[in-house]
Amino acid sequence: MAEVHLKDVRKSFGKSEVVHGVSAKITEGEFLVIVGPSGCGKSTVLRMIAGLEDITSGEVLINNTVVNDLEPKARDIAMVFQNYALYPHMSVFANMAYSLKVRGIAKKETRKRVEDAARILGLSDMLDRRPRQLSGGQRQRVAMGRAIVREPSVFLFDEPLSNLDAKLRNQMRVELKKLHRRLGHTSIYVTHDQIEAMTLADRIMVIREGHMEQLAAPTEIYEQPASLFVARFIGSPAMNMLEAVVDHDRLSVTVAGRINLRLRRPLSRPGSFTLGIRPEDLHKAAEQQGNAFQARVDLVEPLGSDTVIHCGIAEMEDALIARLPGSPRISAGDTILLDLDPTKLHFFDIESGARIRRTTPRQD
Amino acid sequence: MAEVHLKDVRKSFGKSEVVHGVSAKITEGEFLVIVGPSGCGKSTVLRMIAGLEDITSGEVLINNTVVNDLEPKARDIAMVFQNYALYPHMSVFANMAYSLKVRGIAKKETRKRVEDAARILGLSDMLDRRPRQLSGGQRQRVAMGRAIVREPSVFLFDEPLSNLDAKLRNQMRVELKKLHRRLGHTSIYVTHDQIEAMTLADRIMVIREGHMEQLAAPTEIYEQPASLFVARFIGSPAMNMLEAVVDHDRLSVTVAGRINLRLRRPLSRPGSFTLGIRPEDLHKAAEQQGNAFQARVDLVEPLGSDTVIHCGIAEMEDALIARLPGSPRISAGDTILLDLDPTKLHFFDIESGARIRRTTPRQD
Amino acid sequence: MMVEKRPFSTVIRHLVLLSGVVLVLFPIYVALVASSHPVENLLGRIPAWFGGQFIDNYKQILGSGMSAARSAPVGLMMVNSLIMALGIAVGKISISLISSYAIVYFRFPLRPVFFWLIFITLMLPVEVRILPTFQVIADLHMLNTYAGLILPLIASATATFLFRQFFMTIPDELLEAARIDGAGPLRFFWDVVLPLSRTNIAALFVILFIYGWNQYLWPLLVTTEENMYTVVMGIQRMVTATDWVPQWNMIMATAILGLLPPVIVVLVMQRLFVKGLIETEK
Amino acid sequence: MMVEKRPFSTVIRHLVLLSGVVLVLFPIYVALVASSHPVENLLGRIPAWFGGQFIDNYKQILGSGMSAARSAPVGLMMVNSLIMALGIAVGKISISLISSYAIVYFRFPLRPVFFWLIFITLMLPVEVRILPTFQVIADLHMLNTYAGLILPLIASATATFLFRQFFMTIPDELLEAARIDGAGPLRFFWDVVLPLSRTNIAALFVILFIYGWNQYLWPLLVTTEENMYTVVMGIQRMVTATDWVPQWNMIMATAILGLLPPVIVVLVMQRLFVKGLIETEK
Repeated sequence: MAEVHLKDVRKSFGKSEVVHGVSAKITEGEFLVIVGPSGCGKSTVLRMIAGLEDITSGEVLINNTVVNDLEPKARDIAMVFQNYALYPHMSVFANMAYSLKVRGIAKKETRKRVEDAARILGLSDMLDRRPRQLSGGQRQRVAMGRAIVREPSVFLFDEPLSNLDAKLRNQMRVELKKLHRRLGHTSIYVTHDQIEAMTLADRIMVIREGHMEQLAAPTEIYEQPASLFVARFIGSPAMNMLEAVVDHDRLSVTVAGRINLRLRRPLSRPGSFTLGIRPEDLHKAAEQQGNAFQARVDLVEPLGSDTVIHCGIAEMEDALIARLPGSPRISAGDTILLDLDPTKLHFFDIESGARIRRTTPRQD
Repeated sequence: MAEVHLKDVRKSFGKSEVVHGVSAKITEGEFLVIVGPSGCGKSTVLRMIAGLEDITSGEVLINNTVVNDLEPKARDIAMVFQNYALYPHMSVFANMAYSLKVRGIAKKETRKRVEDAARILGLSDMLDRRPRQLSGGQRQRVAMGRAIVREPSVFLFDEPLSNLDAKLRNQMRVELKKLHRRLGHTSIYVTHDQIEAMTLADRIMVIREGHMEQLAAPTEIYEQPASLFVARFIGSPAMNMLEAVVDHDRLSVTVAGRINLRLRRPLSRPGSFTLGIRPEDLHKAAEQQGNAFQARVDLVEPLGSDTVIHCGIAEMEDALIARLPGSPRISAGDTILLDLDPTKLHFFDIESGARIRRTTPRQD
Repeated sequence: MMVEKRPFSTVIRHLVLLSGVVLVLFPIYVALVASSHPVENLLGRIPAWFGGQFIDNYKQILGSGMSAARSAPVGLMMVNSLIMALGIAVGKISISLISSYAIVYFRFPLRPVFFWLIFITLMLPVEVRILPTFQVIADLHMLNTYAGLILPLIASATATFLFRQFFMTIPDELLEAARIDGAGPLRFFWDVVLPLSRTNIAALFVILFIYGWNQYLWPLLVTTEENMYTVVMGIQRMVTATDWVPQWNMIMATAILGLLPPVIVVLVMQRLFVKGLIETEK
Repeated sequence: MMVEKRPFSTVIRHLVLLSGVVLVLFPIYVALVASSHPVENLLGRIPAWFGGQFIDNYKQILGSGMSAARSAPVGLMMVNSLIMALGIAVGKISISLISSYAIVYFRFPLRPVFFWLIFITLMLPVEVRILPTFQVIADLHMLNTYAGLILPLIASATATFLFRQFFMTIPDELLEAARIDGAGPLRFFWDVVLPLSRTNIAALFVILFIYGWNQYLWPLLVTTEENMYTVVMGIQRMVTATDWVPQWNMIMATAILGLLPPVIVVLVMQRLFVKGLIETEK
């Protein structure tokens, strides 16, 4: 186990910089998830830590040692790839044992380590098979096993679940989480899937176009997104965004020019903002009271457990998405009353996208 | 628009039968989704309707005409493929116009139809591009457009969204639903994704190993699954399954040998059953009362909007998954009280997997 | 890519590669030099630098041939070679396109048998086929004709096999989409398969043109009149003309001329050709 | 697959294909028949059925050669051909494996230049290279040696190009995984690239063996002693021996013998070979 320290790490390809200075300290045993849309530079950060890409400037430290100039094999890391990168001509055993063989570790010791890892991962029965005889989930486990037998200080994961189908992805995610709980390795995990990020991470690093937008625990990322981008990226269906004008009393809000709300705690400044509200924070109201407002139902998506309602407000189509529990009797064309909790509103600066705080910090 | 009628349709490859008699009547304008795990024969059913596979026995009728022996082009259908199957060397316009060109329709008419379809799909600006210059979602739209310009009686979809990433899939799903609302074509849609099935379908046909397990509206499928298989396949996280013994009074239930519940309405017969309960039908209870029981928290997956809790009961690990709203303060290792609503329980025969009715039908 | 950091091994790699290049380019340089000298300069060793008869040598060889070996003008030989190479390339591509389409897209009994028969012909040494074929051509009075030169060389399976391999990579759904769109087998071939094969056809054209251009054995058998000789035959005859000291300047000039058309074809088709061969870039 | 239902077109397709098969197999039949007759039977036309001298003819040609043409025994020729073909196949594969690995996996300045130079050599007609190469071999006193036969034919770029194409399909992640596992360039080549290339190497071996076996021009130049002659040369000499009526029975027997080793190689390597060529099944 080890600490990983990134100090203003940057990467340029030719003249274009793709990672604009990422700094973070990953503590021993922590599970850090780096998340962002494709092409945001998240994999590049991981590959710089692994030593598969040169670091243009800044430093990467593993266990307080600068590893910038070390070969991957000397960094005491293991990596799990998106396409598993198993050696197709080797058996499962040989795949898992390969790094030990290269390092010249005794056969007996190798066998013991591989068998231990196989037992943990439920692969004991398939050590003689070839990768192509395995299902996607099993290949994923072999890739994990190959990492485990090395007993590295740091585990790196590059979108390891994205080649699996939805059901298997859910299952492997749970397995990964249990494995981490059991082995307690320092782990850095790259994904574009916000659900993986939310469920696996001790802390999440959100990256957008090579910039770090937020680094915080999942609940904080979800409940207090630092920017418009984070707010929209984390959560599905995505957070609703509306324009809002806050009065000089910093408590009265006019949303989309027609809905009037009243906050309980004043905003830090008045003016025009982007207002965010998550779909599950909209509720069906029985009668016109409090903050309730009328919405036209454009589309109903029943999920069984919940129902997603796409609503229009006045002339605006697709203005809001609400997620209501169960299967309420609503169909397209209906007009319903929606209510919201003013403490669940998020305000963002229109230009910078930065979150606007309430006056009483840490309680908004 | 047309009616499609399947009469005991079967398919064998050599001696092995892969579709064991599917019968259904798809009414004009209906959106039928055929869902099942991969390899269950759902695509084969679709391909028999399209004429891409011979029908071994049974009949397919489109608009009351038996089409068993008609070539695909004579069946008045259009099909959207999983990998889009766009002609890579043709422009978007040429792709959409190709079927009209083959049919010898006048250039002016062709241009009008293609441009209309492009407008509906937001493709007007990219008619001159090649498929490889388009994103996945745009290719999907071109494939849709190619189907629309033919003005067919029936639209067939073969997993059209499964090559897209999660965000785009959600977005295209909504677009597809809106398009169907707007054009009102009879549509048959094959997918392995239960969310697509739930949200798009007027009715869902669940297929398992070539057998039709259930054909019903989404809400009915979710709330009254006809079998263990349907119950587990639809819904995510999947329905929890436990063993349950029902007393001779047909009201007292012992679950997993230690939890005692009392039903409000008696079951049709006593005995041992598989009991199903959906994760969202488990609630956190404040105190020991009613049906509440103790559970050990093995793993917590925060999703932001909800939290998925993997629970153990006594010595059973991973016995139950509960989905609780919001971010309750629960961590692995805690012991919590879970409560459930006895009207939300599902009973299945242990051997056949068939649903067991309550004595008062249609209200269980 | 593997990024190596040791400068020493880099130097060695460069030396190895450079010597490889020299080995390849040196013969061309020698041929160019030799073709610019009068024949007397070439009796002992080959001079190191160009002589003054460059234009004269080429003019003579193109216009009137090497009189000493009683050969035809190389200009005429080049026309013959060109007709033969074009005929072989175009003919082979046409036949193999059609037959591989039949093999891949039509289902008929014994299809695997036909596939294997075609495959086996790939393996037959030319020598085995060449004598009976000669008999047939002679019986049909096609000796000393372009048809006789070209036709027997068209019937080979290599190109069929390559097209089959390419057709296998065209997704099934494309055919299914075309069937639903109402296109029959011929239309699908013409509207979809042929345009998609464009780069493959170009690549194969280049290779087959060069193959045809470099044919030696068959033209030797089937032509007896000097005005049907090809360039490659011409070179061989000049070299092996036993009753005379070889005129190395003329031979080398002919070799350079024989090299030109393939190089021109490669340069002209380069863009398409490379596309057809290199589809994945690492 | 396109399922056609019209029986008429099926009949036509079968006829076309059958005639193709006959065209391919007929020459072999003719050769077999001719090789079983005494030479007198072959002066006019080729008989339709086998004669009685099958074993005698083969025994004579293998053991003592065709005396009339003063040729060496075909048995010796076959040994020469075998050594040459094996040498060329093994040599070409080794060299091109190594050089394509360098091109794909090492990053050095001018890498594209080297790639293009190798590519251009693909295009050079053999005739241009052959004379200067002959000079070099003669200067090194390698005429009439196996090394002289084999070495110059090894240096070609086709196989390099094919291996390069294959290496491009090996996913980058495999190299990256190996680097993290601690394997250097040589280890990666030996442990991963080489085993993965197994079927490709087998396919190429078959093709290059046949290529080497069928060589004609170069052996003709570089060998002057009869005991270094190859089978293909032998056939040519028998056919073109001008001072004698061609002994077609012996020639045909030699042709059949010359056909055997390639066929054996194909049959032995078949499983691997086909795997290497056909990777996608439709």
